[in-house]
Amino acid sequence: MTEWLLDGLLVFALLVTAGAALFSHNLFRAVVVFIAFGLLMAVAWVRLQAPDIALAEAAIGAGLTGVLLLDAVSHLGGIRPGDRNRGGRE
Amino acid sequence: MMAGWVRTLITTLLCLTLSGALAASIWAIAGNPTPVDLPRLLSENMDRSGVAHPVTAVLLNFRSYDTLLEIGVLVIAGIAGISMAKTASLEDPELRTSDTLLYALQRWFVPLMLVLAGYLLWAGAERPGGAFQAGAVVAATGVLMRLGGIPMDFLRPGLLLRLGLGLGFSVFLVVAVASAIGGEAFLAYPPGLTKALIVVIESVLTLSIAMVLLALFVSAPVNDAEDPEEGGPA
Amino acid sequence: MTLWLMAGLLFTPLAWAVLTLLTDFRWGRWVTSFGILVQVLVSLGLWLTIARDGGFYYGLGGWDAPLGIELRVDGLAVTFVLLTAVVASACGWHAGVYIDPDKAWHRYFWPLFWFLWSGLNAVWLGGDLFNLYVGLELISLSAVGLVALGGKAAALRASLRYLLAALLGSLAYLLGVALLYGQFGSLSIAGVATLLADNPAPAGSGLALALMVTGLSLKTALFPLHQWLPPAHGIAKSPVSALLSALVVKASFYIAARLWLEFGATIGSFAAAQLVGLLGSAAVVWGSWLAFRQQQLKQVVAYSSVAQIGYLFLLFPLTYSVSEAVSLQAQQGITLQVISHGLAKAAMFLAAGNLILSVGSGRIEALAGVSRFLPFSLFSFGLAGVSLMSLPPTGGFTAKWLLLQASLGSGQWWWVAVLLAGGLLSAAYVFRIYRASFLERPETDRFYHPPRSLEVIPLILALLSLGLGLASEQVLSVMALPFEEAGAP
Amino acid sequence: MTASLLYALAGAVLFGMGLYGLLRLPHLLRKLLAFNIMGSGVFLVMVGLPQHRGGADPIPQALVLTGIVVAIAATALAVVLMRRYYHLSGMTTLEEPSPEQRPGGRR
Repeated sequence: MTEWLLDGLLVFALLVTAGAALFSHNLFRAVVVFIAFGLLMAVAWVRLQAPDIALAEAAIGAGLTGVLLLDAVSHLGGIRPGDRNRGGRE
Repeated sequence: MMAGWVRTLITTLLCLTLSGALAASIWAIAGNPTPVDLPRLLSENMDRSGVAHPVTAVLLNFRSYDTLLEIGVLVIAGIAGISMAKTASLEDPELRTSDTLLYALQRWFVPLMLVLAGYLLWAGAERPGGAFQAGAVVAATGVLMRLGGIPMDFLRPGLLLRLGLGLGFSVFLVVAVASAIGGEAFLAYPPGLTKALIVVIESVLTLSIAMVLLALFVSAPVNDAEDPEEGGPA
Repeated sequence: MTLWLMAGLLFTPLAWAVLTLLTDFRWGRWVTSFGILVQVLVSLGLWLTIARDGGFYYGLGGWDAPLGIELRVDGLAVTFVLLTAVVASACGWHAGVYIDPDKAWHRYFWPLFWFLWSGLNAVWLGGDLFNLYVGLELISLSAVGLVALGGKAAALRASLRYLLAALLGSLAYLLGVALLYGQFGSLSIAGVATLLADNPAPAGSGLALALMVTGLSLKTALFPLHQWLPPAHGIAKSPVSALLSALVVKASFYIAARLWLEFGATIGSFAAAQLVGLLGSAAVVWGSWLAFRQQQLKQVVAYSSVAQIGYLFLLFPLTYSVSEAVSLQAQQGITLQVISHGLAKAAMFLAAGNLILSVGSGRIEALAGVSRFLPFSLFSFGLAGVSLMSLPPTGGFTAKWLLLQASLGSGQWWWVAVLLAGGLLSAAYVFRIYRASFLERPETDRFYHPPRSLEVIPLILALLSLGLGLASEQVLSVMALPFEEAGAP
Repeated sequence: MTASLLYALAGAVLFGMGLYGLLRLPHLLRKLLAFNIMGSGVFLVMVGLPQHRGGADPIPQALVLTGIVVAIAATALAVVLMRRYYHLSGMTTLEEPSPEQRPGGRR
């Protein structure tokens, strides 16, 4: 039962973070949430008995992609995070 | 031209329908057994694969052609990335931080992460881990070093960088062709040498993967190199 | 022997990609011309082998189908391999003269070119669903890199659009692969087809096929998913445009066609087949009309690709629940259409590049008077146009003739209207360019004259496309039974 | 119903969400996030669906590893292109600066 609870919560958190990464008004926050999404994915892979993918997701998906995107946000969206609202929905 | 909200509505409906249909299909498929039991076939052939970890066996033996092409994709991204980089040097002094915390972190982290990468690479044959994970960790170390301002002269888009980009790929290719000279098919490792060859390939792949990812990270700042459009003002 | 031919096809492009990565543009040109020679010989050799012995399956790494990756080497695959060798060597040769060797970033042209070539070969020969995905990504990313190489803002916008469209298409395809693997537990196309023939169409796989075909149509730029194509093909350098229009879009179509012919009979439906055919017809009409309306020469050629791609999708309705003979006719017609459009469109883009180089502008009006001083390039452009208009004796004509017969034979006469309208509309846009170039200008020769080799290459391609109509018997006979099992080893 | 199937169904939802984002969000970085979310959805279906029946299946796991590397390559390339595009045009969306240049071109 607790396992089901854990899986249910994890899936719920995945969907919420994915939604937040897409629709949050602040682009910087969106990327941070996306990194959190990547880490949650890594946990999901552990639950799916795929430790290889979990390692890769943590290192590549959350780590490198995150750094790459954060770096891009600071250049594309003005240097200071938060002072640019154009990144959200129209 | 449709109004914005109409298009949003249509797209929303489309995505909802697709997700629903997808979920229904997954549900329907999940009810039937598969006619082919590939995992069993895999475990029957594991002892001929040279490694003990099934995922590594699939990646570097049974489906090694996928991996070869996949490294090609990575190298392409690296090439396209450095083709847009500052031509003189990929070093960007602006990016260096004089953050003492970062500096302290890095003194501890860099060796630690390199050790971790080495472990991942070595573990790949028996346990979860392998070239991709190790390469990503090495690349992350490089990103950290770069943010900390350690000069990385080898990242100029010179011959050395290009050699590094191509190295893992070339070794893989050479093994593929060499195995054909001795054996009966491409990418068919000669028996007895399988494990050694896989380890060699994984090691150079780690290096190349790290190099490509790092080059892509570092080359993101752009140069002013541009061509006039065909027929446009020169 | 066959082993080495296969090696030549799969591994020399990859090896040459690495070699040219280490050289600059001028050295890369020499290395490339040697590589082109090897590729042409190997492709020709494999084609002759298949013509003599028939097709076979080739398990890479010594592992056979469900576990390993199997390549499918049949008449159709080697025909496309040969087409790739012809078109890509022409484009490579042209690019070696056309592209400015002094720009530092052009050294990256050759590795991308070779990676593109290896991706194409991997797709023609691929028999494994996931391996085809990797091959597609290899093609897409190198094509995007080629479009973006040294480009300005507009080129980057076009390449970003292209990249996003291509990635979306690949993901849809991959999702279909995931569903099929979940359903059958196998990734080999032939294996899944056998399993499908035994089982009645199981629930859930219809969506898989729909996702895969939709994703691949997006990558092939089927109307109304074509909007990424004209900017990307129009703004790339001419040899790159030629590669993209002649070969790259065909790769995703080839996979879609293979999937349809293997799985369509069991999990397809009449409505789906008609829908795809309808979209293809819309592409023919709408693409030709837009081509007629463009102001830029290369945009005309790019929109003409949208129209010509539309014909290919007539394969779907013309092979669904029809007699064996009609289906074969349709397959042969489509194959000829792929080949003749590949040759003609490459010739057209290369000739357009020469014309733009000479008049110094990409606009159609700027062509006025060019006919007196650059007859060669204009002639190649026109010859290729004749094939697009499908006048006899070109390959385009034979292709449409076969399609016409297949439409009538299957009772789906409504496609005949599309075939006729498409020919007339393409005549309209080709003649529009001719008219512009025959307008007299009082001045004397004010044009830059490109090197002769630049003018010869499109002429050769255009002549080949013309000659294809005369040699179509031979070409089709090698494919004996296209898309069919050509005898397992 | 097993946990694997739950993750596969979540993958279906993620695919739909990502598709919406890729089609409708104007900012290029958002499109890239959406692409990555879509990719994660596909990978979850790829591993979750076959594992619903027989426990851990190393083959889709290996495929997903390959897929992740391809996705990071595409993402990194897209970031480089975007930054250069921004550098040259100051834009972060794909909108055309002058729509009248594309007669009849539906967007």
